[in-house]
Amino acid sequence: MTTGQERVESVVRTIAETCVANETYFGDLDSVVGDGDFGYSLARGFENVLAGWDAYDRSDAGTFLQKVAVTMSGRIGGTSGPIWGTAFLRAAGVVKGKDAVSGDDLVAMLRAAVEGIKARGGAEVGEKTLLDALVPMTDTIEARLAAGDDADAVAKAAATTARAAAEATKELQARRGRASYTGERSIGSVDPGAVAVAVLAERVAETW
Amino acid sequence: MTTGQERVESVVRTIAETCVANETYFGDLDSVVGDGDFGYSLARGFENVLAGWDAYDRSDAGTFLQKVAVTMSGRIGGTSGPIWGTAFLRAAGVVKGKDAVSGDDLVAMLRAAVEGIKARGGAEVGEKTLLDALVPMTDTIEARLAAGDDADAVAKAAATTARAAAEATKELQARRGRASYTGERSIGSVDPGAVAVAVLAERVAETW
Amino acid sequence: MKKFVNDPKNFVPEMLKGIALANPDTLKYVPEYNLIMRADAPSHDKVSIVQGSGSGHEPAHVMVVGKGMLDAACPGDVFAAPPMEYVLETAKLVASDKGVLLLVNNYTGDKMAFEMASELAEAEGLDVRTLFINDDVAVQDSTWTVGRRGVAGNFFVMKAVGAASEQGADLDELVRIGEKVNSVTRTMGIALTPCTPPAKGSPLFQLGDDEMEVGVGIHGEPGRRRAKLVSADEIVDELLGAVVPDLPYASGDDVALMINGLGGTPISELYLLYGIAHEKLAAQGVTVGRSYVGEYCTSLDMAGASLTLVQLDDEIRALLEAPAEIAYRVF
Amino acid sequence: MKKFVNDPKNFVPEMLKGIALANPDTLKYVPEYNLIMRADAPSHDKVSIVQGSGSGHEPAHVMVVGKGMLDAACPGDVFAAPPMEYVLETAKLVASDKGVLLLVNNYTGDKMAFEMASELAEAEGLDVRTLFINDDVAVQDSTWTVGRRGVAGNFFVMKAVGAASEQGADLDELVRIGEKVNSVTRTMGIALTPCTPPAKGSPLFQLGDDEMEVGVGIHGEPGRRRAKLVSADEIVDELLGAVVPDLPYASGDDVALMINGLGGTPISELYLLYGIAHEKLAAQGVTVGRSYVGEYCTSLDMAGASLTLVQLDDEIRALLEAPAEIAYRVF
Ligand SMILES: Nc1ncnc2c1ncn2[C@@H]1O[C@H](COP(=O)(O)OP(=O)(O)O)[C@@H](O)[C@H]1O
Ligand SMILES: Nc1ncnc2c1ncn2[C@@H]1O[C@H](COP(=O)(O)OP(=O)(O)O)[C@@H](O)[C@H]1O
Ligand SMILES: [Mg+2]
Ligand SMILES: [Mg+2]
Ligand SMILES: [Mg+2]
Ligand SMILES: [Mg+2]
Repeated sequence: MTTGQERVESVVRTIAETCVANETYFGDLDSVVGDGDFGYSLARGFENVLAGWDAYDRSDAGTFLQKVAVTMSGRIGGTSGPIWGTAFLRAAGVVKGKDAVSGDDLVAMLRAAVEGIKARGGAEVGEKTLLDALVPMTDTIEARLAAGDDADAVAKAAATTARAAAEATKELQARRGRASYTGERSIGSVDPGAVAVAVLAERVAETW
Repeated sequence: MTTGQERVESVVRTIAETCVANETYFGDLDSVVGDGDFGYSLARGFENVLAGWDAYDRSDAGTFLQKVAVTMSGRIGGTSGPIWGTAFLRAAGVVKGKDAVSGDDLVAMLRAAVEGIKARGGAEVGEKTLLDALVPMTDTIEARLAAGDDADAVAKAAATTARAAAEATKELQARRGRASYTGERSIGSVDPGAVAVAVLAERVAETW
Repeated sequence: MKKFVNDPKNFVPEMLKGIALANPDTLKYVPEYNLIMRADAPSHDKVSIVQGSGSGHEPAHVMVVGKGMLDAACPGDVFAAPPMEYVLETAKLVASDKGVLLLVNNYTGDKMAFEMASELAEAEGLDVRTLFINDDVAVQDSTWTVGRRGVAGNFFVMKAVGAASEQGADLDELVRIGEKVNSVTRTMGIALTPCTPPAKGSPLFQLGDDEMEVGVGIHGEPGRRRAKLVSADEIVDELLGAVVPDLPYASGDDVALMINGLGGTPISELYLLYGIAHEKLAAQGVTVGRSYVGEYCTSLDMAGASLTLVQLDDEIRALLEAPAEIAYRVF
Repeated sequence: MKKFVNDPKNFVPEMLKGIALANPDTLKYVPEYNLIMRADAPSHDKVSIVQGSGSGHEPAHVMVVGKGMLDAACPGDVFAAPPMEYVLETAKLVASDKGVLLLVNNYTGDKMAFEMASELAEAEGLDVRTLFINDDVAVQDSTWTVGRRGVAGNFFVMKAVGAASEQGADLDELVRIGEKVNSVTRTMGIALTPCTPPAKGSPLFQLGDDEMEVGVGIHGEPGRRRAKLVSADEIVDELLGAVVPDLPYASGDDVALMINGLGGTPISELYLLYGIAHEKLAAQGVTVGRSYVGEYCTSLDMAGASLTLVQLDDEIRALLEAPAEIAYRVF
């Protein structure tokens, strides 16, 4: 499975548009044990990305993703600006200079994003953050690619795993981010970041 | 019709207890176009009267009423402190030195109270204040006494007139007091002071 | 009712005790007459200044007692004018050889209490003058009504006469200054929510989720009209539209602009309103020479704001700029 | 939503514009980076002090920029840490030869933004130090969590380092002072109502008519527990019961006591709480040497209050008493 730069761009556009469309939903999720601004931060961030889109240097996939990253972490605040910005920046590094992305590249990008998020925020899997959807989803993608599935099937499997993993965050106690202040009271509600990963994965799978 | 000082005291006690009991009701009436404290002011005022009761100099009806007046106007604020205090003070003057109150005395006391209220607050009949119940009620008392009715019948007639007059304040536009700020919007609701006069007259008639 | 309160009947005394405990060197609380006074009052080389009113408008007036502003404040219960006796005793406690100036917001109850008290004070030999403040343009003045209300503009009168008295002005001069400031000051307010008096325990009036009360009084009295809630821009237009033509304030004028919070509105929103009003005035050629943003005269926990303009001249400006040391401070 | 607002997305910039218009001689608003700075910054004979955080906590921190406190504040959107780039540009704009001190409330987003920005600032040759404030006792500190939050106690750190920097202290000295003040400062808050972020348009959480949130965060984060609303006396017991034993503050201590309003609570109620707390501390042998009552660090329009204690010594007391000239003023 190899996709061209256009596909990379269209996936990013899907992510951006989906975040803008889900501003209220994501914000409501963050109201439960957080401060309610997760939807606002992502929506304003990706609105900036969409606004800057035409001017971005897109000489290759990596350069394009780097511009997205700089917009997110430079202009967006909260926890999500640095976390999502770092994720895009690290992913960009993997495909710097490439204008096509192989299946191996995709997995490497996601692993690099995960490492970046961990380094930036100090979280590990199991601490009730977006990592709890992102890491299992990446595992699934790697496994299905190894099994020789086609791109469409991989995307659908990724979405299924991400959704199940996001739902499973309900059982976790938050140990990072604002939700952690509530201690045991964080158990029983899903993590907004993990749900966002699931929603984005589903939307990407639908529009593949 | 002549009553003794004990009856004067028992009427004042009825007034005081009724105002304390109606704190919430009178306050709610004052919320409609006023500031909601009419019930609170009267209740605190008459609570003070009841608390001071045993210590009041009651050598005659006039002296007793004067003590009530001083408690009201000295210790109670808002519009009601000065207005009710002045009313009691002027009424007291009429029976200064007397320990019995004739029908003529009663009418003179009420007329003196009305003049005191007018002097203190500058209001006339028809401007949507307690005067709009007090003046017609006094007229009725005077007429029924002249017609030779007994005390009980006079009290009942006074209550009926006061109630009808209080209800009729609904049609008036307030020109005095806080309610006047609302201009035409004051039309449609009763004046709290006038209703208080009606409630008190009814209670006095019941307990005669 | 969502309030920090013990027995609602003790709301005012407990608040006053807190003010005194927070300012042990400068303020004194006299429980018998429910008053807050400067610890060093009376000072016989200055006129003493007293303001009374109902409570529930804090920081007005109990928190603006101090050097450069009031010598004493005698509050009544929440939204109720102080009893006449308290006014009288307050005037007597701070009576200075140079006299006493009583400041009163123009309401029926306050007017009666202060008139009765000052008559009695004069009878007792005090040199007393009374000055009524009536800056609220929401209410039409006429011989048929009780006249305009005193609202947040009272701050400017207190500040000006407070500064002048500190500088040694006599009673006549203070009356002149106070009347002058009052005559160039205009205010109008808007409520977004009702307020809840502690002793009542429930909101004083009802306001729909999408409604505002235009021209509201600081005791929750209804204003000019009820209207649909609109944007901050349109609200400022409404307030300026009522205030500016009233004096009128004209192109070339130098003004003080106050955006006063009514109690429940955060200061962020007040600054937002301030910025809009400042620019709209500038567009009309009116220059804001001095700005006031925050809470000056509130209505308990009411969400809302009022806008005040004061026409400045050199005299008023200097008095407003003079220092003051009051309980309501930040650091 | 009952707010004075135009487009909620412009809430923060419109507020910042208002602050600058109200303080034309002393403050500058830089829209590109959403920041408020002293008009005369940087001053090369003092360390520049910057604090950032989400908006919605006003007067913190944009209204406490001025002589004796901050040189600049770089706020993010409502309740969102500022973007890293804004922090970096703010540090660069006020960079002084004596260095820059960055003050940060300890939250995940703020921590990341300030760490990234200070790394980059150092790479660009700036002398930068970062100090985290974490006074909120409601949150337990442990290696498993992100640590305690910075809340209203940040005022004391800002005030102390602001005064010291004005007196010429160098960067090391400021870090020492800031850490010392932070280490003797403890806060806990209680919410009576939720707050409503302008862009969300509805309350951030639900609270029953008879409920309060004990240990609430200034972003509306749930606290230690939800409880039935009780009297002001019992609430003060609850707050002191959490704060006093935490340091602990002991008999013989001289403290600063702050009752901070969370935005929707009128100052009358804050003074009532103050009086109760002052007396209860006195009964424990703890003397209140300095008092603070008002709004210092809010949570939009939330009704509620926090109580902060600071252990005073001669050094801290002198720094707290030093003058300051900030936008958040009364006259
Ligand atoms: N330390 C962390 N590392 C990675 N992700 C985190 C961390 N803390 C929080 N998150 C994620 O960020 C989401 C909240 O984002 P946002 O609302 O922008 O943060 P906040 O408002 O708390 O600053 C959470 O749902 C979680 O998935
Ligand atoms: N000028 C006046 N003269 C006589 N009675 C008045 C006058 N103004 C108001 N009142 C009466 O007082 C009542 C309100 O009393 P109160 O609530 O104590 O006054 P406020 O709160 O407006 O000071 C009104 O219902 C009216 O009957
Ligand atoms: Mg959030
Ligand atoms: Mg009333
Ligand atoms: Mg009243
Ligand atoms: Mg946030």
